[in-house]
Amino acid sequence: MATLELDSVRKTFQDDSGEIVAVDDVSTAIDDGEFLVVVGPSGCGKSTMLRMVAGLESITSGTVSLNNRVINDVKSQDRDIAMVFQSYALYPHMSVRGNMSFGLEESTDLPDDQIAEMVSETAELLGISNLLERRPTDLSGGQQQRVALGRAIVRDPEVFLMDEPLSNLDAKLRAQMRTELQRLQEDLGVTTVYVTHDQTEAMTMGDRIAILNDGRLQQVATPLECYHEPANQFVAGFLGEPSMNFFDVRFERGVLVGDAFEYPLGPEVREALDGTTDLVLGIRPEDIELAETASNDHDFATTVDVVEPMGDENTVHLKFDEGVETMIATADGFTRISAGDDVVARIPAESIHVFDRETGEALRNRSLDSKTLSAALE
Amino acid sequence: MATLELDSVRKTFQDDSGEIVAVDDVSTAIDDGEFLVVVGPSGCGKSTMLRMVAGLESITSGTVSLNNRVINDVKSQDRDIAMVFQSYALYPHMSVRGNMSFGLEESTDLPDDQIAEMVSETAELLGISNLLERRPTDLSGGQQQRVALGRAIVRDPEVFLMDEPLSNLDAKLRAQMRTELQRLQEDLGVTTVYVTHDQTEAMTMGDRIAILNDGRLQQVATPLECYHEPANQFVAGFLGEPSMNFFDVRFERGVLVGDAFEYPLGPEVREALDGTTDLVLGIRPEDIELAETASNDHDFATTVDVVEPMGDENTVHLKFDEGVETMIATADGFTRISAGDDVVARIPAESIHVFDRETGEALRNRSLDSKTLSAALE
Amino acid sequence: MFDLYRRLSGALGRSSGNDNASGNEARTDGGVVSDRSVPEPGSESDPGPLARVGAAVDRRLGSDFLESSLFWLPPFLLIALFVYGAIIWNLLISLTDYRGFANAPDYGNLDFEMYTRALADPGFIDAAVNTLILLVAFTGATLAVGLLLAILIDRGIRFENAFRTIYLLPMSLSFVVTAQFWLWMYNFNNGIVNLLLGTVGIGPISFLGDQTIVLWAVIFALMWQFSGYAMVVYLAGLRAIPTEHYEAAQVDGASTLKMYWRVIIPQLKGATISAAVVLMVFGMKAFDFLYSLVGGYRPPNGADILATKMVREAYANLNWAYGAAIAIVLFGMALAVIGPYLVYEYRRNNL
Amino acid sequence: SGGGGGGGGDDGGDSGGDTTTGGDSGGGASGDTVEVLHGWTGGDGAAAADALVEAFDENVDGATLDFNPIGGGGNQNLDAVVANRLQSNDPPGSFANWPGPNLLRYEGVLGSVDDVWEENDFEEVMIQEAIDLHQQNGSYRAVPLGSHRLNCLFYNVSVVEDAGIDVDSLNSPSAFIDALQTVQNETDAIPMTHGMSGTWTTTQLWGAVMLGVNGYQPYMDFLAGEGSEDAVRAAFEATAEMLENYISEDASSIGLTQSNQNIINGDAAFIHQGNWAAGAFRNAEDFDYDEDWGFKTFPGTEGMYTLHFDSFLYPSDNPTPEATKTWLSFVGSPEAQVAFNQFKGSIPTRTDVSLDEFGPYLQETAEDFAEAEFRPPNLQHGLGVPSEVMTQLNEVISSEFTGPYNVDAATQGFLDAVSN
Amino acid sequence: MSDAEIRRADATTRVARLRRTVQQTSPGEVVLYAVLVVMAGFYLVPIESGLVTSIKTNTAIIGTAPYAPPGANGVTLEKWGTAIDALLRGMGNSLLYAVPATVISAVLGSVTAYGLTMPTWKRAYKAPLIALIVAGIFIPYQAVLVPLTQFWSQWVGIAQHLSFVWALGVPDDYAGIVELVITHVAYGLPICTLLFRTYYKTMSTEMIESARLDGASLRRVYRRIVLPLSGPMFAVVLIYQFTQIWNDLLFTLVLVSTESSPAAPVVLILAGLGSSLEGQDFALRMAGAFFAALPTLAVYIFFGEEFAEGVSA
Ligand SMILES: Nc1ncnc2c1ncn2[C@@H]1O[C@H](COP(=O)(O)OP(=O)(O)OP(=O)(O)O)[C@@H](O)[C@H]1O
Ligand SMILES: Nc1ncnc2c1ncn2[C@@H]1O[C@H](COP(=O)(O)OP(=O)(O)OP(=O)(O)O)[C@@H](O)[C@H]1O
Ligand SMILES: [Mg+2]
Ligand SMILES: [Mg+2]
Repeated sequence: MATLELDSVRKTFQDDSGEIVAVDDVSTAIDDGEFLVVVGPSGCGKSTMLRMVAGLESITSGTVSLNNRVINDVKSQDRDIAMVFQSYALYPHMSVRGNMSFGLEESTDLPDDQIAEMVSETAELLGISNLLERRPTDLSGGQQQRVALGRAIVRDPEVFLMDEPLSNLDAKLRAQMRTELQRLQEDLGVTTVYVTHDQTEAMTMGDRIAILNDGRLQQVATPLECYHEPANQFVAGFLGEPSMNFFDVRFERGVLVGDAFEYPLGPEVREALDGTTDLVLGIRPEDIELAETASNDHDFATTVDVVEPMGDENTVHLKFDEGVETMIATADGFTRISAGDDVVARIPAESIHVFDRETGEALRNRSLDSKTLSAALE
Repeated sequence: MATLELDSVRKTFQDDSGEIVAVDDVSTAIDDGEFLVVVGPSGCGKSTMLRMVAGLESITSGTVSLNNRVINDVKSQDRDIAMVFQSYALYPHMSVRGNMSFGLEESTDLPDDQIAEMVSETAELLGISNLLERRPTDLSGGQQQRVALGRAIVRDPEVFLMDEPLSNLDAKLRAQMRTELQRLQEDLGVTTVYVTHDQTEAMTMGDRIAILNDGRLQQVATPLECYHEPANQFVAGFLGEPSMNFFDVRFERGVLVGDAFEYPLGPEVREALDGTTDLVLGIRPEDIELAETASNDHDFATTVDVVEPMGDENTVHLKFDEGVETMIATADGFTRISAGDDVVARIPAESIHVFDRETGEALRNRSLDSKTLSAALE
Repeated sequence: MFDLYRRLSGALGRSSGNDNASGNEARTDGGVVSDRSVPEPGSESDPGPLARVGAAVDRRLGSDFLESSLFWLPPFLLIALFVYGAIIWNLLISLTDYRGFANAPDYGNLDFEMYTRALADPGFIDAAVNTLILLVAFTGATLAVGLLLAILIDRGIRFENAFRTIYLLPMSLSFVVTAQFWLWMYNFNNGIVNLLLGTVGIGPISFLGDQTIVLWAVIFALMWQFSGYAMVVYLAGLRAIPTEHYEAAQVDGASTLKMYWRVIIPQLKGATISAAVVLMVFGMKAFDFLYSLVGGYRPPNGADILATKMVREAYANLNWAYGAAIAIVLFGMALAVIGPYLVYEYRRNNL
Repeated sequence: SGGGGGGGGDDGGDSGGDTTTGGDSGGGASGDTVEVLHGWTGGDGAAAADALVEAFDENVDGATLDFNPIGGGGNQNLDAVVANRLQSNDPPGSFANWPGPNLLRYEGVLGSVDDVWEENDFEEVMIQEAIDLHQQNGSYRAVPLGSHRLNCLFYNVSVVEDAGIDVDSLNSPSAFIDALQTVQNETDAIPMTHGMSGTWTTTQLWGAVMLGVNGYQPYMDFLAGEGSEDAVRAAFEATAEMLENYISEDASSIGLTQSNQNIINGDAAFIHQGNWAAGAFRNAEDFDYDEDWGFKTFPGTEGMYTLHFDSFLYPSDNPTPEATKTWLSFVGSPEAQVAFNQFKGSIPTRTDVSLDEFGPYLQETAEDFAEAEFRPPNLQHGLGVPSEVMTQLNEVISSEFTGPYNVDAATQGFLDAVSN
Repeated sequence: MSDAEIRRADATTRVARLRRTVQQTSPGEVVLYAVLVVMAGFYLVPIESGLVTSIKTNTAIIGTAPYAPPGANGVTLEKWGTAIDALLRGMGNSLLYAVPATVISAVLGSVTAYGLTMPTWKRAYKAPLIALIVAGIFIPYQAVLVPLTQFWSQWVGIAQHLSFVWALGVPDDYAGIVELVITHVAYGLPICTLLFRTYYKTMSTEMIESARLDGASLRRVYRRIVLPLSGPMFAVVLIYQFTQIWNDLLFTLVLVSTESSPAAPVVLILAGLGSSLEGQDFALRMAGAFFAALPTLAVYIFFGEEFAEGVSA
């Protein structure tokens, strides 16, 4: 039942060396029941943003509103918000039950037996009923994580805030908790802001993701939009592993001139450039096709530098035969290919991205019509 | 110039609660110049095994031999072994040069100028010549990593041991150092044992990988063999992300009977089972094909539970229409598919793995002939 | 220093060479270079008997046992002699009738007379009770004040260093010095304490003269001296609590007071235990303070504790055996504190 | 002081030389330095010590004196140091202490100085009590230097006059208590100033009251361990009455000095002390005997002189036997006794010295001394009971009689202490 | 801009800053700082009062409040003079044993801690040793006093062994100083060991193992790796030990025993200073107290951080 709105929110820290802008003019709205994932590199201001919503950090300027009420000056303990911390922040001296009851005891006047009941129910939901009397130190990482979650859920708050809640777990458990969390959020329907620096989490969990860099919001959109239609070079490079290949190019005579190659452009793309000449050409590794012989002007002769087999696919490092530039392509895991081989790399025209080198802005994104965008099975 | 051999090596720790078997009856031989990667989940005994080779941990039983000489009772400082630690373990009060000279000063009688020369050469090799006078604290993570490596290399030891040397680096740098390390080891040709819990590293770096679980060696083979022909269920599940789907099945009347489905077997496979009836059926996500309509008896009706878009591919969680079992399939990133859709999952007969449920032993692995195993570009 | 060690190690190696010096040990005599040379294969296949014994010892006790004993053994023996040897000796003396100017006790005739005498001695009982009161009250009060200071200082105040320095300052002073200060503070006519009380119409009170008050006055002065210490320990404890715990409690809706009471203070158990142990030890050392207060062995009436009584009996009255018996009782009290502490530390893997 | 040869060297070969009386030093004494420990570190004590050293240097040659003061805590620190050194076989040549039963605690470590007494004919010139109390196991162990008197009551003349009290009429403790009440009623002054920061003042007061209430024999019986409970109780009752009602509020935190100061400043009427207190009065400016302060034998003890000795003891394992004996001979000499006692406020233990240089007060004291009917040994300063008993008595005072005043327990405690 | 202008500008910004600070300060903070300041007063008043008293004349002591400074004609340095005269010798004596005892116990503590921390041998055997050492920290000295006296006076007789020193004209009281050095080393070792051990435990084991693998023996590891890295802890231990030894009275009382001895340490002299049967001279006592505390105060003021670390370990 809660919408959360940030309006021109800005946060600066004072430092010996001057002012640090941690969050810079961020405006966005999170709908009731929505799951927004905030993602960005370390130090970009994700936590700070979340902490301002939680009331743990004062807001330098701008407003944070909950259900259209400005809550800038409401104390943490009076906002109806629950937060899950990266370190879980479980109280080590209390049992799991104590941890989960604490919030209810402090923020409501409910009688003890009702609190106990609510805790039991939530524990049931999370499958930790049998852990209720244990201490946090006796729990595994995943169990602690569940308790931290339970502590937030049991309070039935207006908004959930989660700051990298899964980053202390190992890969397997992280994958599992990811799905669980998602499902839980859907069931509970609580407005959630979820911070992570892990793009996999961002891509898989959120209804929408907000990409933050250097305190500034880069793009807020669905995961696939962000992946396929990045607003700028930062977003394009940030999402995807291995990340998009970038080449500095100049637009000359209808052709993109790079260090190692020239890439002819179609009319549609040319138009999109709108006269800009200093550009960056981007192509995702999985869009590069490897062939034995060159067949058109989007094919380039390269040498294989290193092959990293990853089981179901191989990551292939390629070196242009001319120039020093390299790129990475993904090939099927059964492809037998090894260092030193000469291969032809095909960069399909419909898969390229073009960015303004100065502003980073995306001038042209891959055309999605080339593959069916409508639901389709192969 | 060194072969390293472990023979029935066993290590137990005493604990308040009793005896912990950290390494259990491990036997393996590492050839001269070989790069063996030891991989396994956290706590499986990887570090303990390495530390026994280094002489940092006493050997409870069994023998470790270097060049056919048993070295169980030789002290660390007298084994000609260099080790690179996860934390780098650089001496903070010495310059890079001091760090690199230390081993030579302590373990040889070489004159100072010769040591200095060897250090300079090694630094050259690693591209850290310009850092020689700096202190470790003034270096970035990657530079520290190189120094730690240089410190080991300069001694020209019989064996290199590396315990998760890259895990403190960020993803990008890790990928880079991975390649560099591999190249270096090839150049130097020093026998190397490399411990990691990261399967990507294991798959991409080693000549052979040794998979350890619970102190016991599971399989020692090339990465691709381990991936495609796992010796047992543990190995099959450990390698690959998302990991292999497993179904508990019974072999009845020539058919694998599972909770949610029945899977007819070909004669070849039936033979391999050799009468075992309690089995586990395994199929890798990328081997599952999604179709719209069922066309043969290896096709099963399922419902899409969750779709995790990963950019270039989607991870699709499927639920069998009958029963409660679920599985994960990987689909192309452009496949438009969403939760609730009904799809048919095809489990190709040539791709299945069958394991003995009791022992975990692989009775039948996927047939590799179905796809070309010889070097081939598509 | 290091050379001393090398020589010591050489000496030890030689003197104990008959039974347990390993081959490796023997080499250390020769010098540094040979010590780190790789042993030739031949020597390995045919280890001398000594080396075998050494290896056996190492296998039993850990691989570096012999080599490391050169570091810890001589100092440890010093401690063993001066601390534990002395305590056992003291116990022995307490069983004799040693008194006066005899050069040595007569160890031929041991009994518990001194202990029965202590139980019958009202002065001893008083001193024991006072010691207990002092330990409990002083430790409790000091911890409480220290905790309060630590919490105040930990609230991200400005001039934190200055405040911390001031609070800890008395701790750097000798008991002898602080005793002088408090003698003056408690002075009946001119002392600040009575002056202050005077402004609210109380007193003057003879703090050091009234035997019902004097112990509390001493406790207060000791609290003054050591609460800074408790503060430092608590501050370290507070700093070890992740900020997230404060924040989680706030987000959970707890007020500041509740946050400290329910979330923060319970987590300071470790700090409390270690500070309490140390404070009790300081409390037992209050001898220096009481001695300096009067410049003599007899503390003010009502403030006699076992520590002062022991020294007085032994050194002023020459009742050596009796003093030794009192010392054993005092030691027993200390042990009652240290023992559980050591077990606690062992459990937490700190030993 | 470091002038002599090494302390480790043995004493000089010529031990034949006779020790001599101060004046005509014959000469055969060895050139050793005799180390003497004492506790006179401040005030008139220090002055007296200086005078003594000066006299020694003038009158004696053949030995040098290392006169080593150890201050603090009454004589406790001195005692402790001495004990320590005796215990560790490193005794000084001689040290200041009390004779009488106090010698008991040094049993076995004191040597005989019969030769000193004999050669100097001390037995002829010292009072009988000195002769008796300086012996142990049939030999002389020490030589007295001077004597203080303990049954003294001092008063501030103007305060007492303001209260309208005739001091001479106070010849019993009860009369004294009445007088205290009068002071309380008539003036703002403290009736009796009493420094209780140590217990010794109270033990000492009780001793005086014991004599005053019960007389000489019950007192001596008590010392002998055969005290009558009634007598002891009566003494405690009287003492308790004084302490409960007539001393100052801050009594428990003040010492001798401050209580003396109360007399000098006119803030208090009476004080009971040994006559060393008079030293402070004499040193005070504009405070003269008979005009400003007065002396009265403690009520009830008229005709008695409660005896105190300052003596020097002789450790048997003596580092410098010859020099020490030279020193002890000097201690008993008229030169030493005159030089020391006139400054210390005590009187010589010899009966044959001229008191011309002593003030009127000490001359009166000396007369009393000579004429006294009884000279009971003091309780607190070593002559009455062994030091162990004394310690116990003080423990009893400390635990039962420093307010609240528990007469029953104290009585029982005292009787127990002396009877053991 | 003229000087005056600059100054005015300066002043206005300062005022502005102050005003901002004041505005930002909430009532809660005002209370917080008030409490902090009152507590600071609590800790400082006894010391301040001692300091002002030490420079007062006798009349000023009676005439002015104990914490108030003396009036212009109530100031005298006479007591300081007397105190320094009395204590200077003790100061030298204290240094004579405090410095060597501090250094020796720190070095031995470091070596012991190293032997008990870094090398690998079984915890089951190590733990009791460490427990004994830790327990040694908390032993009340009274428990060893009588044997200690016996030991030094009856058994060892340092005074005899060092006769060649006394022959040089050094008073044989100084045997007490030698005894004090050894005693303080023995009883200071446990705490020094513990402090170093806590520090060494935080040192990276991998670094030590690395050095072992590099071919260094235990001794070389200590000398080339551990010792050079122990600097900060040496600072802490030296400072802590120095204050402890300097401040200790009990051992000096028992081993040197007399303040009049030429070898008397400063605390021993101070304990009796200004108090005798003749009364208590508070000004003298305070002056003496300050003078005796100067070295530890100086250490504290200059190395407060290390001191705090030492005491809290
Ligand atoms: N209390 C503070 N004082 C000063 N600077 C701060 C403070 N908190 C954060 N910053 C700075 O603000 C910026 C944003 O920090 P923030 O913690 O929000 O990053 P983040 O995106 O959460 O990073 P991470 O992924 O590492 O958690 C950083 O540059 C950080 O150094
Ligand atoms: N010193 C020790 N005392 C007791 N148990 C130990 C000790 N060292 C290791 N173990 C136990 O031995 C097992 C193997 O530990 P080891 O460190 O070799 O695992 P690992 O495979 O290196 O794990 P990781 O990937 O987390 O480094 C674990 O169960 C561990 O708890
Ligand atoms: Mg963050
Ligand atoms: Mg490991």
